[in-house]
Amino acid sequence: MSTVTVQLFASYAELLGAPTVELPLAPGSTVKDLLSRIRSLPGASSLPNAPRVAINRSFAASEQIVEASDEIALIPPVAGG
Amino acid sequence: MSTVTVQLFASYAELLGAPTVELPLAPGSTVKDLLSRIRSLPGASSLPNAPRVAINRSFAASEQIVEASDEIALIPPVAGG
Amino acid sequence: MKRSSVITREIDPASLINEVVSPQCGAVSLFLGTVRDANDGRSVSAIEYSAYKSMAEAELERILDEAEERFGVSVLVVEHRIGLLGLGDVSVAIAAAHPHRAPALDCTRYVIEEIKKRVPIWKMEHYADGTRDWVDPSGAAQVSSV
Amino acid sequence: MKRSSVITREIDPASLINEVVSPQCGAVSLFLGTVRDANDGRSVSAIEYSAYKSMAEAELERILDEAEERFGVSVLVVEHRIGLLGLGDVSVAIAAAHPHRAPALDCTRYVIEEIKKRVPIWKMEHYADGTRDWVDPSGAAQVSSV
Repeated sequence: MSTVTVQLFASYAELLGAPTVELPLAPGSTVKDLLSRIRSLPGASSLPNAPRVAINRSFAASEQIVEASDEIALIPPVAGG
Repeated sequence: MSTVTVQLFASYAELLGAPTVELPLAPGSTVKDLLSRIRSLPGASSLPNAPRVAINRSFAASEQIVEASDEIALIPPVAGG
Repeated sequence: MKRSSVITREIDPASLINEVVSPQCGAVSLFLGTVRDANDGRSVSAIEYSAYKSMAEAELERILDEAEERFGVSVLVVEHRIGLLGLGDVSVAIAAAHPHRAPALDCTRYVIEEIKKRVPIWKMEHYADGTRDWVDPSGAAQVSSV
Repeated sequence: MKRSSVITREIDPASLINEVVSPQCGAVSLFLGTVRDANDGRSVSAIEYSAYKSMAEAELERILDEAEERFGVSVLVVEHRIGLLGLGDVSVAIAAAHPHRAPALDCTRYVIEEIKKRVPIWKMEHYADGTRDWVDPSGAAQVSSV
């Protein structure tokens, strides 16, 4: 069991009250597994059903395996431009 | 029978060797009539079959009647932009 | 605010942008036509633009009216330069602003396409080899020039 | 020459134009996004842009690569500003140059559409009545803010 840091931005950082959260990560965990762990955190119940996740600065599919060395972020609905 | 001045531009002015030509105009003449008169001028044989004509700064149809007071011009293929 | 003109001075794109930017519009689209160093495989050194100025301005005005009607764009400025232009010089500038991006982009494209079809402006290209020729994008018989 | 960046300083559209204009390209298309004074019927006083900067720059780079592949546009510059922007301020600028107009125009539109879909940048709108809110163009449940 290792630990990963998940970056939060904008409305999600506001919901969870912090710019990052630390989570335990079982070997072989997927993006989906990570999301269900996040959902159990205080404030996370207002997250949408399937928030977008980025691994190493690219959007990740829900079945993608998460490594302890990955840069992980939750991406709220974007509004650039 | 009155006289009208036809403005020529760019390649057409070069073909006919002048920026304007004067033509006699019978009452009731159309754009088409005017064009066949123009075609008899020296240098005009190289004009395309149906060059565009502008009457009073708008493109004109070949059946449009030409008045002596009209501002008349032959419009070579445009190349603005 | 709509405005179009055929001018002989240099076009300043920045001033056109300033003219159309406003807090009411979230999107600005600018198109610039510039003098290219090659055309149809020939090396171009300069382009001389001429116009039937009064009709060109009338036709531009009609195009802007159509653009406003089609796309709801009422903040729209067009300048077309004539005279002898060097490589890279701006020959035409179209600036459109709208609260939303799609109408601004659509409008800009419409205006440049219509200009190319029907505004009485002509170019004589000067080539690197010293020759020159009228440009005829319609593909009609080229009238050869000096 | 392709370049994109997420910056905090003011965007200068004229310098972007100068960066892309060249005698090899006959067409330049510039798109600007600016801060609008109203959104969804609410009166806006300012917008605060924030970003996941490293990913936003990576995503912009991918978009420019796609644009080059699709439209053959290799002269393409994008700047997105973050921080607190006032009304009329330029938030994003896209400048594309190409020998011909259609690819330049298509490319600009592609880039702005893709930015809006997938570059991790967010805006918090500040309203005239003192409230503020995250903008969610996806239409997902709005997270109400202070």
